[in-house]
Amino acid sequence: MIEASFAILAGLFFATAVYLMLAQSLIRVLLGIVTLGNGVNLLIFTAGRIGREAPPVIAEGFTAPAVAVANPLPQALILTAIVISFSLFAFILVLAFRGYEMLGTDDVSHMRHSEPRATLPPLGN
Amino acid sequence: MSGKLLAASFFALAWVVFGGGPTFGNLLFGGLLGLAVALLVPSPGRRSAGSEFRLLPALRLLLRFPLDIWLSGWRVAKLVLSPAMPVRPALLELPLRLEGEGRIALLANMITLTPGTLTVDVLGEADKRLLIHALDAPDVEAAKAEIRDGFERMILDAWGRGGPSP
Amino acid sequence: MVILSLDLANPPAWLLVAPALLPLAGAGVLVALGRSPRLAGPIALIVLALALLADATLLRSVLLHGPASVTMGDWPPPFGISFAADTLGALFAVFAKLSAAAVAWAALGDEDARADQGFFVFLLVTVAGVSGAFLTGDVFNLYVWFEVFVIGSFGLVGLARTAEALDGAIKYAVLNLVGTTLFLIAIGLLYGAFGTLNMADIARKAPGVAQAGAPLGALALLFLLAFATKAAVFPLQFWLPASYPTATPLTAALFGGLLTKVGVYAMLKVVVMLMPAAGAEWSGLISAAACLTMLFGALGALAQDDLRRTAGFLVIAGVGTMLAGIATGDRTGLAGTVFYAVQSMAATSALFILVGAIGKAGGVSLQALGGLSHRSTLLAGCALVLALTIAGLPPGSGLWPKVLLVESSLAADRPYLTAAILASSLVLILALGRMFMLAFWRPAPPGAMAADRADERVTVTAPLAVLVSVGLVLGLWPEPFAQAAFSAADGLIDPSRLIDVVFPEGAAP
Amino acid sequence: MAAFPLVFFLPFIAAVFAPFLVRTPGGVWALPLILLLDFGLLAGHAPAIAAGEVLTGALAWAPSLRLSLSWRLDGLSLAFALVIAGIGVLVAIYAAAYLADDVRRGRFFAVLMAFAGAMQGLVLADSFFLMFVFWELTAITSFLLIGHSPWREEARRAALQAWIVTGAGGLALLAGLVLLGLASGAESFSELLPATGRLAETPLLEPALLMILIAAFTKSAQVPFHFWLPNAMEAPTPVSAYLHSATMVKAGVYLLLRLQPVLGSEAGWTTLLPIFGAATLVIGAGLALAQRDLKLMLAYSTVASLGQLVMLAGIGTKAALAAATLYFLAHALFKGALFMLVGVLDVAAGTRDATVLSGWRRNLPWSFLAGILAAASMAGLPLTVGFLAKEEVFLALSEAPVAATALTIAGLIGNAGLVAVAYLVGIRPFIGVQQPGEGKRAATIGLTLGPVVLAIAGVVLGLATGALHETLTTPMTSAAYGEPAVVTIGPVPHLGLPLLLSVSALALGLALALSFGRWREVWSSAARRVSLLGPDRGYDTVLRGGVLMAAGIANALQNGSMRFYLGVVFVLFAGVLLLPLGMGPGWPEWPGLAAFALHEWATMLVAAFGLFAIAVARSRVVAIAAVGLQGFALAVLFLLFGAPDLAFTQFMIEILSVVILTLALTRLNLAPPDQRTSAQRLFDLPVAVACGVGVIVMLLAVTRLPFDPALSEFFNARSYLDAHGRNVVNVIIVDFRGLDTLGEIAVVMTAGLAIFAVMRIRRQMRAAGGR
Amino acid sequence: MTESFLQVCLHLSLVLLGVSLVFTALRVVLGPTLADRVLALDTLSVLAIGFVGVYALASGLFVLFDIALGLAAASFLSTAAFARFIRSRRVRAPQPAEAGGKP
Amino acid sequence: MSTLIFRACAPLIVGLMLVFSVFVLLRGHNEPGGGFIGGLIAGAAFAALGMAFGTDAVRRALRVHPTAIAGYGLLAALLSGLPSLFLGQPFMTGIWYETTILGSYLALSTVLVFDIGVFLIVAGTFTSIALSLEEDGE
Amino acid sequence: MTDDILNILVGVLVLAGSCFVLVAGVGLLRLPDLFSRMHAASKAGALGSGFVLLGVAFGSGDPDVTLRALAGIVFVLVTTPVAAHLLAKAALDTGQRPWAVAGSTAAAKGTLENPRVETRSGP
Ligand code: NA
Ligand code: NA
Repeated sequence: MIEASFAILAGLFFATAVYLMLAQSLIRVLLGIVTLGNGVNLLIFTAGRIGREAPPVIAEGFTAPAVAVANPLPQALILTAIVISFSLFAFILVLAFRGYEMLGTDDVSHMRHSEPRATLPPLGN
Repeated sequence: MSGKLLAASFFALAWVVFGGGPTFGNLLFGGLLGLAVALLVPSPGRRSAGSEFRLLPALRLLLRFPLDIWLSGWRVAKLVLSPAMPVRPALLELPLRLEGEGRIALLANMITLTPGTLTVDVLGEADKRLLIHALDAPDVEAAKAEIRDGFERMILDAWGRGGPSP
Repeated sequence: MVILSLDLANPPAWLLVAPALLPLAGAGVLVALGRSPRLAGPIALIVLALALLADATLLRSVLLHGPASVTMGDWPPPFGISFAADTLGALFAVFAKLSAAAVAWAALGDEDARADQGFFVFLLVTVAGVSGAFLTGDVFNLYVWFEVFVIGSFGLVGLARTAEALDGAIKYAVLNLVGTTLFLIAIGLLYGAFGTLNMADIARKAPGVAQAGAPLGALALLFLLAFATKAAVFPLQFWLPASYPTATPLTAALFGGLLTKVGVYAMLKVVVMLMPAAGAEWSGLISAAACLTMLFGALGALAQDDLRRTAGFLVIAGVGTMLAGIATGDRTGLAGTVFYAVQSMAATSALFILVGAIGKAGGVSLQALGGLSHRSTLLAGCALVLALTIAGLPPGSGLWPKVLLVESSLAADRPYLTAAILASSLVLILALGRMFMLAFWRPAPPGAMAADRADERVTVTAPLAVLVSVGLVLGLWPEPFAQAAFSAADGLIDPSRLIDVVFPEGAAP
Repeated sequence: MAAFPLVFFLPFIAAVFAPFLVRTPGGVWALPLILLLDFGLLAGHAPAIAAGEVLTGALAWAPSLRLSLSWRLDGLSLAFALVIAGIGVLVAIYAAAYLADDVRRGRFFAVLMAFAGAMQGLVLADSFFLMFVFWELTAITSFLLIGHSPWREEARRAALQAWIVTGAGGLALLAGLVLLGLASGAESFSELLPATGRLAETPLLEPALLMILIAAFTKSAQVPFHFWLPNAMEAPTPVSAYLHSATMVKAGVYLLLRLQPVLGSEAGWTTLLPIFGAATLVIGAGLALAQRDLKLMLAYSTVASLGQLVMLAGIGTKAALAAATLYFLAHALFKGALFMLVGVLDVAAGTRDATVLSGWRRNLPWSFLAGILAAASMAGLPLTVGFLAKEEVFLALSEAPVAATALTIAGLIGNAGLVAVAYLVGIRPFIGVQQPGEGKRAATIGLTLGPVVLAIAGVVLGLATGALHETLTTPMTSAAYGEPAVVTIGPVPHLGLPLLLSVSALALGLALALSFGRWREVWSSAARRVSLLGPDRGYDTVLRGGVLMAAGIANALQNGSMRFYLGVVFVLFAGVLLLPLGMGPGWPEWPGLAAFALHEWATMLVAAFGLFAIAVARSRVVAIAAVGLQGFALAVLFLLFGAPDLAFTQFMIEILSVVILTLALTRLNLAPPDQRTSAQRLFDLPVAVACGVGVIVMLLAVTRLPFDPALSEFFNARSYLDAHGRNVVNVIIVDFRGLDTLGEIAVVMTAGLAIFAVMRIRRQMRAAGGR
Repeated sequence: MTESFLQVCLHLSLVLLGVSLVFTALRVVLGPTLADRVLALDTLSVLAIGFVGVYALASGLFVLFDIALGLAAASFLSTAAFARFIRSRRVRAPQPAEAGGKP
Repeated sequence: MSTLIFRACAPLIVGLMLVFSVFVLLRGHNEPGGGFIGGLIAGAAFAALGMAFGTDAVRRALRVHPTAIAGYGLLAALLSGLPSLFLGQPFMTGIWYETTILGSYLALSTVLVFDIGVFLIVAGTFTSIALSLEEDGE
Repeated sequence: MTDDILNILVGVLVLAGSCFVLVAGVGLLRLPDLFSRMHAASKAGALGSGFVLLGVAFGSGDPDVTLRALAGIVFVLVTTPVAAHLLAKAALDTGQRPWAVAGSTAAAKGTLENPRVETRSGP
């Protein structure tokens, strides 16, 4: 079953993505995000069942695919997903780049400016 | 302006090639698209290209070039596959007679495309020189001469020196 | 006028898509025009007003004549993408638009909002995404609309100019991206099991697919995980306290009002409605999460000195309350969740606008604040009503959902859930009471107050007053909204009316 | 009957107009008139109620929330409502005078009127949730009234403390009412009362009872929840007279009396109420005598009185309920009078210190008269309604079915204390040597009217027992008892144990009062030392501790480390994928690999290699380069398995991702090592592997199911014929599911704009010299 | 008969391309300098063009062919971008420390 | 990285890429391609142009800000869905007009307008991203 | 008849192309430094893909594809050298020295922007 091996590959993608996203450097987290996106696309492609069929293109002179064709729907979904995750990745990349410049580091553990050691509120009335 | 028109017609041709043959639709649309792309793309002074163009040398160049690629390609292949890999790289600095940017770029690309030689950069302002890396060139001067009399000569014959672009 | 001559019995196709596409078109126009930030505000407000009108008309049609559906491109469902407006979606859409319009109005007079013409584009895109999510009847299309409002919100947090705001933005972006990716993974697996993406079709096929041995339990849990991240349910709420406080007050006002509610909406639509049996399996887990979220939110709010962070934790406490209704899953509980979500859209946006105003008046640290009641009685009045609303006390609108949720949790024999609801309410009363007393009643420390009256400009007080009065109307005259909430709950428990309207003659796919 | 819903709204109407009335000269007097009208409307129903009728009715408010503006007028609610309205009138007059020159009068009267409306609504409400709404409103208005002068920290502390304690009680009330509703199916008291039979079996009764008791004990300041009441004395005196003695604090007692017919027979009821009541009575009285400030003395004596009422409600016999009814009426009158009296003294003498005030009878003759009569009623002297109450109390205590002696002794001690307080507040300040006090203002008619009227009423009711019982006490006792219960006690004292007990209480009280000066110091310092462990200090420690604990929790979890946040997400992700399958249907069986061609293996190998390379890459530059590999391999896979459009887009996006990655990271100094510590790796690896395995398992579990190709077949069949396109995938994107693409390109446009905005802000800030 | 010759050539080509794919992948990771990796990535695109071409011939689906052109365009841009990245890094960062490093 | 050779060849390379991108766009309905990939290639072309001649040259050549192009693209996509609404059909119902003029088959449709909208957005956005990143590089 | 010749031609072309790509792959691994490897790589770019594209041009039997294949060859012939040039210049500018280089005075004197840093990585 082709899906089995693709499942394993998808598993590898996810494992790598998770490992990268837990990294210390924001750059590696970004790479993890790219890997995660690839992994999800492979997952959707596999979920749509895979066979050795031709691309879903109707040949000249036919009004419908003459031969068994690959499932077109997941391909369309993945196309949408690829472009969306690329757009989001591009933004986060630029944000991280801006963050590096402004916070002076890409080390995630040093990036705590948004949540400083919370000061206690007044304890009286 | 003639530069723009030349570019437009070239891109129109490109559209016809992509669009699958010179049908009426392709020609019409190709023309429009070619013009639009030509306007979008800053075409440098192609003006000087046309003035001194001679067909015969250009044809000789067109035939000679693929042959050169094939021969030196074979040479480099033998070199890479031989166990000892007798490689004697050299960095040549070739003073140029050509002046037009287009012509210099053409020469540089032809040198890069023929395996064994790679144009790294164009040095200097007035006295333009090509910095070329040769994979196996025991005799530096011989290598320079081979290019000077080979490709540069052919381009000079076909298109002349070419003035500096406006 | 076109709208008046509308036949509400079967609403025209454009009415179902207008709420989402109008703001999107508005954004397109602003981007195309580009150059004039000054015009961006008014245009955005007009677009939102029109969209709100469409939303209200759609809600009226749904309440009077039941759900409506249209499939894009005139393709037969489930092949094309269907929009299905049921009471739940239409109700959420109206209140979300109301909050967004108020924020846009407030933004007209706000320097950092006007400073960057991107603000109104991102606002419109976010609203378009949220409205699309509420009205779509296709689960992948729901994902797409999620991404639309996510990128809109990215744009807004991207306008960060300080280190804290930028760090908050990065955390918001990475964690929310993971959230929507979890949603996409769940959709991939769902498509693998069901072979369809149309929600009505999924609801129809769920029993059969379950029999075929599909791991619907795991799938439902995966959806819950994804939406829990979007809704900031504990322990997935980390992104919220990092980003809401550091974003500009109006950005936080828009987020507070809309974003977590979309997460809750998705839980209701996808898990409660589409996979009831699978969802019910996890009701124990959900109620535990609800308790933890309520308590974490309330305690978090009590512990902050920075009013902005307090407001962030209050949102989380609200999410826990909404989750309690999903945990019990009965008619009263779901109605409680819907009612709470709807009223908290207005209340939370008002809260952040208020915090923004207080920030301009005397800063956001409770240690340094004081004497605001002398400065502006309107602000003090709004603050008090908001505190009562969020703590779930009369005359605020937060009371009725709390009553419903207490009823539902006790009827479902879940005393610990009731205890959590009541305990978090008590902590909220303590937190909000302290906040109000320290900021408004305590005499102002010398020189703490800003000289200029930026906090009292009409573009701050007017939208604030409108949102607070929405809360008062819901509090004093809850009947129509309670009825809508119950009809939304009925629609979730028995989606057959929705299925019939999407597949009129019960057409087989 | 149309008059009735109006009664609900009258005080609120007054509240709305109060700020304007106060500003217009003489307008303030309209407020007591409105309450008087309210009182009249209610009194109009007295004959019908006396005849045993029960008036109920409702206005629809929110039927789907089981909420209606419904009322139930019977002896109990009428008596309470009359007290609320009656004393309200006098307090309004008194407040108009007392706060004549207070700049925030408008706000004060608006809230006071709102309180009156809420309190009246509470006692008249029939629907459970309506009562709950009014209950919470009284807590909120009390918060605002106590915080009338918020610049003082003690006032703020008292206001919040009162709101928290009574608020907690309110929440318990909600739970209790819902539980009662669930147990009986009733939505209102009218439906609940007849349903007593069905209540017995349900397990919900105990929790319901517990919740109701918490609500009552917090609202009616029973020990240990009593500490908020004395602190509430921070409020202006009219508020103390009205809310914190006559009305609001009685709400808990009302709740108990209202539910007595239903819950009275429960074991929890008959044991807890007497115990808490008696304890509160004795402790309240004791603490009262430890005070120097007359107002605090009255506050603690009110705590004691509330204890007595709770105790009587606990006993539940006809006599006990009659005693409770009488004492409720008597207390309302004499305590209201004494509080206002103390206000007058405060205004006239500038102090409320019991040990200083003396000889004010000449300056304040009318106040002295009121003091004597009120003190007499409080002490239970004959000819006053207090005497009737005292007799019934001791009768009830002596005949109590359980622990009669203990209760009687407690009653004796408690009441003795109250007698002492009566003397110390009502009599002592007026007798003895007149000393010069630098009073602020003369005691105007407005100030003295209230105390005098109430004091006289105490005597009038004490004498006209026939009319009193017929109109007020019998109907109220019957309502509380659940069956008709006639109250007959006459004004003439008759020999018997109750008389003996009340005389001894009187004697003991007088002895204490006269020797007050000698032992007060010792006793109050002892009381102060004990109170250190008391609930009031406890409240502060709980509050501070609560905030510190909350801060601890919030900062520990919300610690700012994105790695921690992502760690939680992925642990849950792995759990969600693995646990349900583990628990549920079990792992999907391994379907076996298909036969792949060499180039297919090579491509998968390269993908795996790329993933491995990026994971172990020591430097980020290597990682960036390696990310291209996995994308490429995936694109080739799509190409090999019939997805050309996908391959095309994946190739392009892959390359452009790498391009943007490099363009953006030009500036970053990627050299410094960022390797994980081995501890981090110990966590990251298992989580990553678990997520990977989880995905594999779920994918296998899903792909082994039969696939329904309906959608794909439709797209393949209709793509050319209906949508004019041969490339099915592209047709799906632009036509069949065009809306997805519309959303998608909106994302793309917005992302571009967002990036442009970030870079523009970067340029602006760097131009301005920032970073 | 000659069809089988063509098929053999195509399969052989796929194998050759597969092998060079692995070689190129090795260079991407080995490096040592970033320029080496960019060169390898550029060769990857060329490999992909080869793949597409051969696969199109093998499967008869010339519809795939345009991918090759798109690839050529994109790979050119990526190499140009990397070149710019390498050059500008010199201006800011000294010779990359990992020049001689092994993964 | 603006070098002599690059500047000389860039117009040719970019021109070819733009023509190719329009080709990929127009035939996407029948063969792999379409608005996305076309847009990406066009975006890549302008990015390359930016590298060769600098970002200001590209902005001048485009005459309109790239993000505005994306804005017009979104409006085109939205407008392509409207005509069907006026005909009482659901949003984005395809309306087709097919003829053959002088031997060339011509198919105009709202779906094509939608795909052109997609093309403009992707091209405009990617160009904008590339330019704002390149601008930073100089 | 003509089909057989065509098939053979296409087979040879594709095979040749693949061989040249393989040579490039080997060259990438075996050659000592970046610049020498670039020779191998640019050869793959030009000859390798060129031949395969020629194979497709002849083998497709569809004039449209043939035209596009030829256009592809033109495009590759223009972009490959420019890309090679940009990469080589960038490497040289950032101090990466070709291995064991003879001849060029400029390189020797290090007149380029920065000092000579010998990078030597064995084959
Ligand atoms: Na060469
Ligand atoms: Na939110």
